[in-house]
Amino acid sequence: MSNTHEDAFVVEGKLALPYQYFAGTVGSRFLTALRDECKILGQRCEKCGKVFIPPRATCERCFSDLSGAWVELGTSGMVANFTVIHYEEPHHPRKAPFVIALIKLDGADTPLAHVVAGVDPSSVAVGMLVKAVFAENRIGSIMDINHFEPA
Amino acid sequence: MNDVKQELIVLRQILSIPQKFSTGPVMGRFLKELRDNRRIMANRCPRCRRFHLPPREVCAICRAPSGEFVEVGPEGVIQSYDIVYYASPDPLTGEARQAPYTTVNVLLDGVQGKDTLWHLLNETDPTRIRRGLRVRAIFNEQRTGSIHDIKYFDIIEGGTKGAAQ
Amino acid sequence: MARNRNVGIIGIGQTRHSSHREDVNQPEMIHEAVALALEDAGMTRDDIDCVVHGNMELFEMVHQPDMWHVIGDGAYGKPGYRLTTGGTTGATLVCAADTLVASGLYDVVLAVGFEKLQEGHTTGGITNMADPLWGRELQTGALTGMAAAAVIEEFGAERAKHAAMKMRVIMDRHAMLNPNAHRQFGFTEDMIPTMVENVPPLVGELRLVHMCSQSDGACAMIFASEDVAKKRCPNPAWMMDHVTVHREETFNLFGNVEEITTMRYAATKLYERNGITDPLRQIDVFEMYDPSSWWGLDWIREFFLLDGDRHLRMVENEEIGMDGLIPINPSGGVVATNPIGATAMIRVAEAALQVRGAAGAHQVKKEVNLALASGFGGTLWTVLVLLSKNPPVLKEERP
Amino acid sequence: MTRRAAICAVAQTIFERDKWFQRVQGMGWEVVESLIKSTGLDFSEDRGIKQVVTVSDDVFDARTISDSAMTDAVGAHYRCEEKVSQDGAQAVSYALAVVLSGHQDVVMIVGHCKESQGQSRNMVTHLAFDPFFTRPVGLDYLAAAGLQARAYMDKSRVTPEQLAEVVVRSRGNAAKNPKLESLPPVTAGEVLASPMLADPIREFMACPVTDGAIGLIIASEERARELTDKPVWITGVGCCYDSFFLGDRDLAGNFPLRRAAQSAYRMAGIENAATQVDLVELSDPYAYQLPMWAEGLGLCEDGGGGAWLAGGGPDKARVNLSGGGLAGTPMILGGLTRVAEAALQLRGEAGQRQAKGVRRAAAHGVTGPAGQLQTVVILER
Repeated sequence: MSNTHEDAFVVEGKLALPYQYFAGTVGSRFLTALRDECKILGQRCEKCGKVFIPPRATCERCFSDLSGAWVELGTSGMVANFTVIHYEEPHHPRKAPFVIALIKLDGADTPLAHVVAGVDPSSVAVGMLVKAVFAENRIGSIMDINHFEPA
Repeated sequence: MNDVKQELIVLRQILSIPQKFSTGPVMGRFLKELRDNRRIMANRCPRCRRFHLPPREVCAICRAPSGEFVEVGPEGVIQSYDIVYYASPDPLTGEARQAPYTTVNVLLDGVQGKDTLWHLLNETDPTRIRRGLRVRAIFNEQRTGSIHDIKYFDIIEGGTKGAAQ
Repeated sequence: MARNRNVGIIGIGQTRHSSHREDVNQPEMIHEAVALALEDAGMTRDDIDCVVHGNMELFEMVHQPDMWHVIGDGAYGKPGYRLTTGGTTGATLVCAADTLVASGLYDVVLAVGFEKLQEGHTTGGITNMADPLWGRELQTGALTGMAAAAVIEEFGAERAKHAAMKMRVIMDRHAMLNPNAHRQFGFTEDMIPTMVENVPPLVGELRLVHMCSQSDGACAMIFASEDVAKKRCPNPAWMMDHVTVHREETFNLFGNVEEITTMRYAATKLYERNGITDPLRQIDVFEMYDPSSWWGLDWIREFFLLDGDRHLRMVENEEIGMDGLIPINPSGGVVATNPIGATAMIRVAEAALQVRGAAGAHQVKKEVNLALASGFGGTLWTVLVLLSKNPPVLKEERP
Repeated sequence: MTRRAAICAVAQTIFERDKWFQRVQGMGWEVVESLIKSTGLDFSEDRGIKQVVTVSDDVFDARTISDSAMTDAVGAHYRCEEKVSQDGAQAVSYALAVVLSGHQDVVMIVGHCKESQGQSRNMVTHLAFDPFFTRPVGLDYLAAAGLQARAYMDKSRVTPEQLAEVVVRSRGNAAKNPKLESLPPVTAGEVLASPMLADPIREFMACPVTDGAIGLIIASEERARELTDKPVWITGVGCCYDSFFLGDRDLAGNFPLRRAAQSAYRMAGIENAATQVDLVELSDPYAYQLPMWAEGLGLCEDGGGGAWLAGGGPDKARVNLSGGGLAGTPMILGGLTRVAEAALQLRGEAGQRQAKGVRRAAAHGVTGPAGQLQTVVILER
């Protein structure tokens, strides 16, 4: 087949569809607390003895209901891991280079993926202490934390 | 949660990924013929002699690569039609289409068998459309190598009910 | 079909199906069905050896959604498979779970099908099944009036329209008995003449109420090896057989096509293999994937290998009702409830509930020994699943 | 278990950056034509192929029910076709189950992907993340790999220089693989000077965008004996999911791979992979994954990846003589391609890259962000 390339060509097209996603009661509780009170909520699974973030209705390991197991986490924490993003994609929250880090917030056992900014990416390090910088215009999104910056 | 009146967050967006679709040699030949020569080309299975519209790489029935191209149409007979009243999103833009519109399956002159060409009919009045009506492909002046180089099919006024071969 | 060992259905869970589930996200909705299936089987997550997951990505536009959904389906630390075949997905998941248990690789498999159609655009999503160079601008999801046109041509407009609407009314009567059903209208016989004329058309004679719903919902089922099933469940429904028949990429064959439908082809094969010579009498209940009342009406003839107008008469005489000759869709069917990735699984789940005598208000009157379920998807693809009250007798045979 | 199943034939298109001249149907048919030619099989109802397991992805294909595009090309008209929407190694595992279940005695697997079709592969994998908590941050599989790479390199003392050598070796091996569009040979210096993508992953340390199709015939013992004189037996399979949220996971811990490997090894009767497996094909779309998955597969000790690389581990254990994922494999076909390569080695049909005395091989596949789902397949001759 590959000897008949002369008839082949390429057509520009698109895959585009409208979507509406629902955060659900549990996710919405987290997002509205972030938006309205600048509070970061975690959830404690008593059975597993862990405090989780991002929010979830159920502990995936023991299936305990976590929908009401809210605890307030600190708004600062420590960089547990990070990568400096140097490539450009339309889905990026800001222009490269920028830092996506896993940030272990005070009071949480699982780190949260978020953006670290306000610092030269090359000086970000594991163990760096950071604090949340909230967006001025908050809309009920995880990006209501605009980014984390060195504490 | 006993918080009955809790606000529920919703995120609305159009998700879109630009694509470049390959025609391959078989569909490519077909689309180029529409663009350059205003010709509708079917291809045929060398074993069962079935016509494919649009042309296909492989005959589904014989599991064999399809071969020769044959010019068919541009006139034919309506085998089935759908008058669509429901406005669904255009997959290229995510925006709503204009309704109503009519899609037809046309058995083109020269096709032996039951493989029809699927396209638009320039008529949405149900009293004016019926199986067996003769129709003709209307080509766009500006052609790009797309199935929409055929603008639509027009009913041939006074056309007699054609016999499917 | 040859099988290495028997497989029983021992747990079934369905969310309530609805047009809107703003209260849960995708894994949370799935979890509801999983938790109910585990409860039904008297099991915990620890008892599950493998999770099978499926839906259609473009409905919610989540790539490899089984990754995110681990949070809800319980697959953390476990093996899992994701299979998708369009509308037939739910039935394919059943076939896959049967295969995985029968193979001996896993003793207990949890299968989960779901869709959150409210999160995307159903018709737009289906339209993208058409080739990007061919037909994507022509297709309108699964909406077509061609089935209606064919039935009308064969039996005349008046009788055909009445029969299709009667089919719809019977389905609604059944749905009213099913607490999980999404659309429950309370249609009555006397409304048929008005509905035939006045319900808004979508495409040709396919009208709004004829067409399946767009639902949010999930279905989970637990499949176990014969040993486990007998130990853990007093009344498993047993997998007898399944047949999957796909067909070519395009719909473009038209005009008194003599080609045998996938429905008739699959049924013929299934009945031959299982000694079914009189399906209307040997099969006790049928859960059909009826994407519209027109298709549902037309396919009764195909699935039961009938001729002439027998299928129309079955509807007209209510032989498909709860206490009829062959009850069809005691659940209310797909026209009532349609979370697409779960829909074909719900057919099997509902058939299994009938076999187990556990369907509650929509349990059919007669004893159910043999139940049939169908899936529909792709370009008129069919999956048929046959369930039995008694485990099949295994014999060495070539597939 | 009394039944057995074997790989009886392998076929693949050339894997290349941009198959602009072919539709997926054309790619698939190329594979199917080769498989039926080499086995003499057809699609008849009695002794033919009655079940096809396809591997493809609706988002990569920009097509709902991506397998419906393939029905004609894979011979599935009026037959059974089921699509595994995961890494292709899962399709091998599933096809094994189909044969062991007794339902079918011959299964054809055909996978395809055109990564070049969409604007970017990252835009596709971005959509694997949940819409509220991980998409807005900008995550995609490359970014997730960047996070995992840092965690792993810290833990196992793997240096960028060592990863550069992994890339040099991959390209050297790939040059002997006629099924791959060639990538230019590189020096370690050039790898380390290639543009940074997701620190510490540089461009040459990540698999290039690749198009291709690949397939296998898997059959019961009885049929396998008829179809080939070199059956490759599938003697072990295992797979395992990790958690979804990256923060819930020990990214450097190899939890799911260890578990997947344990099941596959147990089934195949392997107690010590380092001594009992003759050859390994693992899915390493990123260079750090070669030593990391080697640890997970038990080829070296936990945390010993750096030392393993320094001691020439990849050559000693005969890992990725094909060039591996880094040499260019569509991501969802990674594991299927590794299985196919291992099968070729066991059949003695690996050409210039053929290793001697290969009796048992392990093949590995990954799906999801930072290897969330891991698959291991054991093959023997």
